[in-house]
Amino acid sequence: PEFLARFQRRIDAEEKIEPKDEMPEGYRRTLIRQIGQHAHSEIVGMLPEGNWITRAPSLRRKAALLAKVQDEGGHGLYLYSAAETLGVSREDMTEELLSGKAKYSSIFNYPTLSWADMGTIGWLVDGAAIMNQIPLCRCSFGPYARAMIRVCKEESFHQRQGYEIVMTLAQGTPEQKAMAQDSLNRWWWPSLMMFGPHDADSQHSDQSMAWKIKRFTNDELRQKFIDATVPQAEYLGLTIPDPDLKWNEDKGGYDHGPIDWDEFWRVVKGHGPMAKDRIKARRKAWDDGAWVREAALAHAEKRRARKIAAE
Amino acid sequence: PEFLARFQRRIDAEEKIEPKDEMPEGYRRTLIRQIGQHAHSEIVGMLPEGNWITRAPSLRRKAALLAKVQDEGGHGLYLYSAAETLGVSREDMTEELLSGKAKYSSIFNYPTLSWADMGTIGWLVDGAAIMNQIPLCRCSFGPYARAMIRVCKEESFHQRQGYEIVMTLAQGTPEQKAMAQDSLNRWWWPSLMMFGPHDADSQHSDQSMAWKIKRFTNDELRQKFIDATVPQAEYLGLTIPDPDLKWNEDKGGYDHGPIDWDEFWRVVKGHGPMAKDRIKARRKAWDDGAWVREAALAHAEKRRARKIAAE
Amino acid sequence: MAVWEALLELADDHLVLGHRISEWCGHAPMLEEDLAMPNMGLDLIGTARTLYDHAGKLEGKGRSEDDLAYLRDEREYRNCLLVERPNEDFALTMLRQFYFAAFMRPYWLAALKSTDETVRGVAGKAEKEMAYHIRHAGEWVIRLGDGTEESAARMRDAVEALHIYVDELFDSSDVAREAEAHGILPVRADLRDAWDRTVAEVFAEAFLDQPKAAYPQRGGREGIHNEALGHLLAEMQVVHRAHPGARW
Amino acid sequence: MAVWEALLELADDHLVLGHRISEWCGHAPMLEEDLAMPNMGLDLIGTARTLYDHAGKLEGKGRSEDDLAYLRDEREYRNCLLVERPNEDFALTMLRQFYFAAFMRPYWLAALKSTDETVRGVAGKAEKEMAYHIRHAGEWVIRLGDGTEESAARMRDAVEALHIYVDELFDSSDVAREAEAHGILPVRADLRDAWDRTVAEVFAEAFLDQPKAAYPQRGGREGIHNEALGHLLAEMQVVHRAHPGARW
Repeated sequence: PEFLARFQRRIDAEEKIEPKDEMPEGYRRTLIRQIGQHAHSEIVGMLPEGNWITRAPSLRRKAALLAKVQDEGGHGLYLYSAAETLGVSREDMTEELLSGKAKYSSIFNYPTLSWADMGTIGWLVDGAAIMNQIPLCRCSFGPYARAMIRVCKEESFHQRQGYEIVMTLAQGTPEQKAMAQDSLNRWWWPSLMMFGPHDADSQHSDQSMAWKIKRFTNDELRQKFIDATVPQAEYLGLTIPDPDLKWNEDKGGYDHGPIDWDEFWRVVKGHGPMAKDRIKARRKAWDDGAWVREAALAHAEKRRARKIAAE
Repeated sequence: PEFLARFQRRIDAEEKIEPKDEMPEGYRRTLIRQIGQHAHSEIVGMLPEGNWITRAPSLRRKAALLAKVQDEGGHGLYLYSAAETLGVSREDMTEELLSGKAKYSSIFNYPTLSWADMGTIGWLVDGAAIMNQIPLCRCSFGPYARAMIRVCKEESFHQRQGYEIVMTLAQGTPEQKAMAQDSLNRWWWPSLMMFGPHDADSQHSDQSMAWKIKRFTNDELRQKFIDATVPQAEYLGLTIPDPDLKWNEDKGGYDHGPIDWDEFWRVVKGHGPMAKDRIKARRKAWDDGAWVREAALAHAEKRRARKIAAE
Repeated sequence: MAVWEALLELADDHLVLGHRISEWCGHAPMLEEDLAMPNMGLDLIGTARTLYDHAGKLEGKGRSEDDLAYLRDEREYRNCLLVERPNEDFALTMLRQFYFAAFMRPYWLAALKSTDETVRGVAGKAEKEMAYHIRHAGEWVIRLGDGTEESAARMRDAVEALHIYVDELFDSSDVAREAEAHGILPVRADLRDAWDRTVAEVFAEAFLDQPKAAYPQRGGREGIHNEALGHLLAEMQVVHRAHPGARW
Repeated sequence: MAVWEALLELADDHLVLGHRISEWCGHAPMLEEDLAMPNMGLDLIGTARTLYDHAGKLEGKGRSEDDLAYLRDEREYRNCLLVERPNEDFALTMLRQFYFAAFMRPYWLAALKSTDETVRGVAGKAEKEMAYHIRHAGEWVIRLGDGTEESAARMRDAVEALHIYVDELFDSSDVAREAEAHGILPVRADLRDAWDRTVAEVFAEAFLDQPKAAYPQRGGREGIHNEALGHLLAEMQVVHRAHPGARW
């Protein structure tokens, strides 16, 4: 309790907690869970976009998409490293992902069904992610905060790139514009769900707020996202698929229609349309690659042995 | 020698030899080799055409191609059965194919590179096969002769169907006609090579002729094929890719330019462009299917055991 | 009248499954299956052709069977999710076939009384074909389920993988409901008992359990597919689309 | 002047290999390779873009990089056979990359003296990239060749599978010869020694033998490919072709 109070004072003073510092077990566990989920999301997130690399309709877009998916892998790598500073191995985290024990962002369990989705994911999904992540750049845990600064910078580049893809489609042929609208229709609600349940129904939140792991509530962030995104859609001439959406002068923000929480919970519980396919794909990559990882270890071992023998 | 003379008299009298009849070891070996090769050719021959089933440009053609490839599998089945009457198992023959010990028609080691190849293969490759096979319907070995009657009937249906595909292309858009011409350019010489080396360079032939396993020489059959095919190409408005091709009034047939025997032997020796891919594909099908075959055996065994227990 | 669209759903089911099974051609575990797979594929593609042709005529815009098959993209395809699932292995392929045929057999039997003559014609032929698919694929479900340890495990994996796609078979979209109201097509929900019985019989012999899907997957009828369909169509349509207007 | 066609051959090599390696994206054996593969893919696609653009300009018919990449079919593609070989496994993928880079590195070094400014520009960037590919893929060849029994067997299989496609790298087509005569592109045959040395060094550490192909496979430069390329292009071109004239 003494220690907890001291820890809280450091947090309140906006001091960064570093891996070697003492920390409450709950703080450590919360961070391991959250950073791990975040890392897994980056890794699984490579799949829906990876699905279109081989079909990208221009070489410029193909290169940009490849680079984007590579960035996501890179984010996964920093985040696993940040989690490792808390004493959990990448191998263990991977096993948790593949066994279905660890979660990742549900949004990646929706399928990418057209090229327009490569734009919409950048625009909405990365946009929502940034809303969630910018406050994390000031997270109390140092390695996570530093990783997030780099991640956010790249994500906002992705977000602009995604918006530009959608803009090109919206200004393109009627088929392209329809493709963009269809994609917005499919991704809008899942994007809103990325901010989690309404504050009233959210667990974890209070303690995370006190520990400054989290700095805004789900509903606050969702509202920011909607307010930022609606004018962008208008500019593109696309329609947000929410008949109840309207400007609320009093609160200076948009009111939105009801979110389908049944769908939310279904997808969060691992029953999204692509959930099994995602894990199967990662599991296959991992299993098929076992011999490669073993060979790399065996070779490193041989090299070490030869070096010692030569000394 | 007494027996050999008697056997030859039966052959000369056009009697059919049946599986239970005594026969010279060389006769049996020759037939096993030839029927086996023929069966393997049907099986491997499913691959180059199978390559276009998923891309056939109309549903009617897709269905016809699927049916054709199925027929080839069926031919493989009759022929393996005919060979089995000579005391060799399908399993053993399959192993010989997959180990590279047994040969199959080299023509299937060329790649199918456009839809037009589905026409050309029917027209030329099946056409050449029929030339080779019609005499086999009168082969001295009964089961082989009977299998060939059925095979030839279906092959000539395939040949007409192939010709009709080429005709549709030749009468189609300029791109389609170019596709047909390109395909003819690629398959013409390999089709001529299907008849084997010039008579002067051919092994096996004399004894096979005496045993009435073979009834015409390679060059005779090749000539028949050319004479039948050239007018068909002319009718289609396609050009046979042989500048030396011309009508020879004296012999009442076409003279053709020199065949590239280096290429012939290279391909016969297993170095055709798709040779490794073909065997790899068959080997993969076989290996991946091992658990299925084992399960079928295990289940049959369980069923038998339960039946006995119930009696 | 949206009946033509209901026929399109049916046609897409048959074409996509026929395409999937034809992918095995030349790669089956034994020669007998190298014959049986195209055989089933031919049945399905044949039915698809008649249905597309009829749908095109009812639509009345002059679209041919090939226009409907080759010139619609992934979001326009209306097949149920079950039929687009990738082949994976022989166990999953046979179970998928069995599930589909176990639905289509009673469907076509009921459709023998359709008010639409073409549908009756298709039904007469297709119900016999589906009876054969049930037999052929069902026997494999039994053999593999009651075969070796490996084959039983693979069958169980296949059941686990596919059971979430079953319920969609019994859903009727708005256009299907309209066709059902006119007595043109059978009511899908009515076929559940027959399906359950067929599956229960085979599963009993195969030592398999038929799980109830807590969260069934749906969406095919609205063109919300899994990612696999786009790749299937890319391949299927490539030659046709590269030569607009050509005859084949 | 057929120089633009010689650039097309080079561009096709880079695009096809870049496409192949990008197929691994999200499916690599470890996260580091999930980063390294797109990295190499980006190098290759970047080079392909500059070469297509330049080729299109030299051709002078207004064809853009995308016209050249997306609107030619299998028979029009001029890449060598090596780069189109399917990924199969990680061993084959790395060996293919190593073989190609071991050729392209000295190629670009020689091209630093090209009489064509754009080619010199590409060469300056690409030779460094290829040095990295040699290092990265070469190290994997060593690790796998001198790793476990399984990995060594797979490396040997990869060598057996790919060695017949090596000689084509050193062939110059007629159009390439023309570009070589003008000092625009390096003479391919001259690079054999450098390639042999690079490969010999790595193979010595990997305990692998470099076999001489008795019957090398050729044909890519005349558009006579293996069957795998058509499937690659079907997928690559599907969206672009479905929307003729659209901007992306």
